Amino acid sequence: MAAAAAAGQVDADTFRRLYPDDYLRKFVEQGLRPDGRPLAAARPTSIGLGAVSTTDASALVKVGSTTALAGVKCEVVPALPEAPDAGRLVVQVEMAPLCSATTRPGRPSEGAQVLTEQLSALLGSVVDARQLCIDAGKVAWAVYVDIYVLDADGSLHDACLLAALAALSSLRLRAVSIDESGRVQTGAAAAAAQQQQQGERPAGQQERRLALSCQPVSLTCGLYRGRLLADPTAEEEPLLEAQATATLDESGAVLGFAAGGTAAVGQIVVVQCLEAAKMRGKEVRAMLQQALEQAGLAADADAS
Amino acid sequence: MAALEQQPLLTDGHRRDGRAYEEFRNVFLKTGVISQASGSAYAEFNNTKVMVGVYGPRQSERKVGYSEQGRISVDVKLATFATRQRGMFGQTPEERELSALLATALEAATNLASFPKATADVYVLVLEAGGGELGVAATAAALALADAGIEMFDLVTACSVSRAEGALLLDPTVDEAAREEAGLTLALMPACSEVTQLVSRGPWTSSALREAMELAMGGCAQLDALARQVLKTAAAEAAARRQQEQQQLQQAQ
Amino acid sequence: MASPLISAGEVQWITAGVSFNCRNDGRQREDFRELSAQLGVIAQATGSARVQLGETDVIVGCKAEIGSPDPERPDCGRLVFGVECSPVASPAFRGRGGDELSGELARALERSFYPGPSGRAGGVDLSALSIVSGKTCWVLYVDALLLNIGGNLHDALSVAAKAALADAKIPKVEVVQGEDPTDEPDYEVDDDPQQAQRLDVARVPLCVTVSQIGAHSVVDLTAQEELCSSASVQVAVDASGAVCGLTKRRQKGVDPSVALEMVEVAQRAAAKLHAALADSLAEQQAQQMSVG
Amino acid sequence: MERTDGRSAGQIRTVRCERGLLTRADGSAQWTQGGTCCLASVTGPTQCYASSKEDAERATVDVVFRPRSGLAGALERQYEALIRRACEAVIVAALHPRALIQVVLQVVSDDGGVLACALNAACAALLDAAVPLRTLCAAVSAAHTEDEGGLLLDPTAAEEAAAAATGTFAFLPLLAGGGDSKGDELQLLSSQTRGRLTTDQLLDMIEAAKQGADRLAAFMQQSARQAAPLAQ
Repeated sequence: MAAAAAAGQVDADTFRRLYPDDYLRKFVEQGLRPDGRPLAAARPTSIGLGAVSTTDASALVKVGSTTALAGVKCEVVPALPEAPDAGRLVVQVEMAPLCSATTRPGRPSEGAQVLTEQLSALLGSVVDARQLCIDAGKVAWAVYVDIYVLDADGSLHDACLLAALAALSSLRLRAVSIDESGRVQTGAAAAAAQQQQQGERPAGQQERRLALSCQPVSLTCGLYRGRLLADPTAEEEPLLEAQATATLDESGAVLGFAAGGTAAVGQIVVVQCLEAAKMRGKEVRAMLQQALEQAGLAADADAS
Repeated sequence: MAALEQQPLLTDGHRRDGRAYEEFRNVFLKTGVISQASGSAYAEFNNTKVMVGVYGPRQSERKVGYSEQGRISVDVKLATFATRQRGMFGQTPEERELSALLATALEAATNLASFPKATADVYVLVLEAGGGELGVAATAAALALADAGIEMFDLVTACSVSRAEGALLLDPTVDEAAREEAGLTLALMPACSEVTQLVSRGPWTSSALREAMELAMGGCAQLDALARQVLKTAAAEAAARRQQEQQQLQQAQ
Repeated sequence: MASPLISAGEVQWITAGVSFNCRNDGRQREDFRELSAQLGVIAQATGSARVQLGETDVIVGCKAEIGSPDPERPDCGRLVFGVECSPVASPAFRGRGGDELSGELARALERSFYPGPSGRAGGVDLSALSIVSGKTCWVLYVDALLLNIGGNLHDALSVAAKAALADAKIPKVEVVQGEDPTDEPDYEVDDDPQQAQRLDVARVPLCVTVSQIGAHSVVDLTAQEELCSSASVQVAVDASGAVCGLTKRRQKGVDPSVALEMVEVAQRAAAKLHAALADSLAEQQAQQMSVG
Repeated sequence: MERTDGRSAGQIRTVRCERGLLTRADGSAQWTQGGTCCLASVTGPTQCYASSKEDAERATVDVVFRPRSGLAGALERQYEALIRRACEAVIVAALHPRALIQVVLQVVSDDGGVLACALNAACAALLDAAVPLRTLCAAVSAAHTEDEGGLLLDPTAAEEAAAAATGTFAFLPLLAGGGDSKGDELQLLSSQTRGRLTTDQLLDMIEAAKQGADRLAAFMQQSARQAAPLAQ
């Protein structure tokens, strides 16, 4: 089948569409990827904070072409009777119909639901819900993290997790005040109300950061003809024999290892994935720190 | 908050954000923003941010049946965090109506006969609703259709006009629109001077309507110049990239 | 909705007829078909009306219930619109087939009655529906049922909705506060029809759809004529002739001057439509009085 | 160290596999591991119900995971995706182009490790339906507790709840009499973990799960032989 191509009868784009596997193989044999990257390199990554002004915090993350936008909105809600001293963190991943040719409007796709489940579990362990309590048994914060995939060009887990982490890292919970009648005010009005009530029992809270127990960063790797490709694109993903997403925190602890594919992998591959994810985590965390500092939202900015 | 609501929108011939009455917000348009789409565009008018992806023309879904003409199927969604009040997943009646209005605005400009039996899916996601979403979405969607290489008779540009405190305001923000006496959104095919969509709210007299439409058409012409420039720049960049690739290829050989 | 078929010959015939200002049924371009509006067709409803516009036949009933106001407009009542596309009218409405059309029609109705985003425009004085500010108000559910589709649904629906609201008799409510001021107050609804209050619908606009057939603006299209039109503008016009709402429909664009001309046609036609409906309403209400 | 139910750390609960319980399906199996039980049915290869799912070169595998009660949510969709990929790996899908092989899993009771149990049930049901398979697959769940070396294989629901981290791992196991022996290869097919682990703990967990999976696969093979003596 590739005979015609070998004879130079089709141009590169046609070859790429007709024989995607041969196309990728020719690159990988040379130790390269179709986009010019080495096999073990992730795509260029950018983090933009505060992209959407109607949110309490937002982050736009691009990993190559893959784009994810996370928006955080906080609402004061009645505390749940089963968890009176905790608030709620609700994570939802939405694959907008415009993100790829296979997503259609309507019910959330399987991919979006799997991501929602993975990220809910992960972020649930990073954010202690007890810090979202405002007045035990009465009111608490509900923090909604909605992540929209705007361009699905592979390795969605990594981009979505990074977007959510960046948005949550830059989040400031607004000041809250509760007056005698139980009326809840937030934001500037609350801060003013607290000033007036000084000396009395401080009902409510100052503006504060959200404490994250760690900074999880993930890297997806794919196995292709015995070689490991880091951060695969949408073009590469269907050709991979196996794919693994490793999520590690800054101490090197594994917070998630999700693998699957049509071929089984050996221990060496598992170790390589974890190692690659560890390296990638360092790189990404530095990037996040820089973005936070630029926005004046870094963790240590509060002290000064 | 309450104090701000009572303050006038207009002072000394200027609006709250410092614009003149007939001035646009900062407009940013860009095509080719989604790698997976046949065509895409992003439009930002200060706080109104809209992303559009066009897929197709591709085979129509079986349930819609045969049609000699091509179809444009439009789906508009607001991100849950696009508005002050958190929205919901799933489409609201307002979004469905926006989709229908937008489809009308685009159909007139598209050569539907060029893709029989097929559908061009236009997916719109409003990332932030800062006012005038319909107009911004129509402008961006037409750019995305052009970016997808779908045959068009003309571009479509659209903008809104509000009448508030006795003045006509071009490209109103969400705060201005909330306090308007009347408003309209007009979509225009600027080169052939055809109105493809016209939606108004609130009472208009004939003369005021005419005046507002003229203002909106002037706005559309301004946007058209910008949109064409964006398309030209994108085409020039693509050509340059191709040339570069070819040179590299020749060197390699 | 699966559109009925039309042949090229029929299109040409209708288009030519329009250009001679003589349509298939003998009407001129700006003539409406015969309008009949019957009030009080549903005994249990707060107000109801059946409107026939040529072959098009719709029923609108409204039901008043005590509910809570929109938090953004605590001093106003609410109107909730719904349109049911019954399979009686077209087999295409079986299952969920009519959902898209009914959504579109309901939104169009809502927009002609409801205040715009600024809360200033709008035909009904919603503050008359308020009972206790911020707590309770009347919620009027306005539900339409399409019985037969013979073209120009929007206009027929807007006439029917206005007639039904004109027919509506909102019962008088007394708020009874218990001894403890923190208790929820009770609401006593007076069922004496003499005490009931009518809504002022004088300022409610009517919708007129003006379409382009060939190079002419035509109102009140039949189902056949609708298939020959490539562009139309729905205009809501109030009794004073002011344009209250405007939406362009259908595939083709129109020249701006033509658009304005279509609006003027709508204003002229609306004046006649308003007069016809007002006469019909006055007559029937007078009859009801004399019977009552 | 002894566990509350008397097992040792690396011991799997009593396993039972009943096949051919359902008469209307092409194949079925009920897999029980202690208090956890899943019923799997396989239909197919059959005609694809949706043209969008049809693949011109291989059979489409569709997995439906139904919880014990209530509606399926995001978690069930995640399970479905994982089981589907594992099934795709073992089924020789190229033999039935354009066809559909549907696997329906019903949780009968859940006392921990339900995903692993469901995967094993699916594999046993595929065997029962005589769908051509490359090999078998077997899955084992594991938990890591804060206690010293607290690695528990096939944890119960209580053990899972108390654990710092849990994981489910599926392997293409080494089969008795298998042709291509790759004795030292791990052959990890799919994995899913939750909670916090060091790299070494994760690798230990996978290694221990592999041991368990080999035992389960041997059992699965044996039960298949018993059910179809003619095949030998």
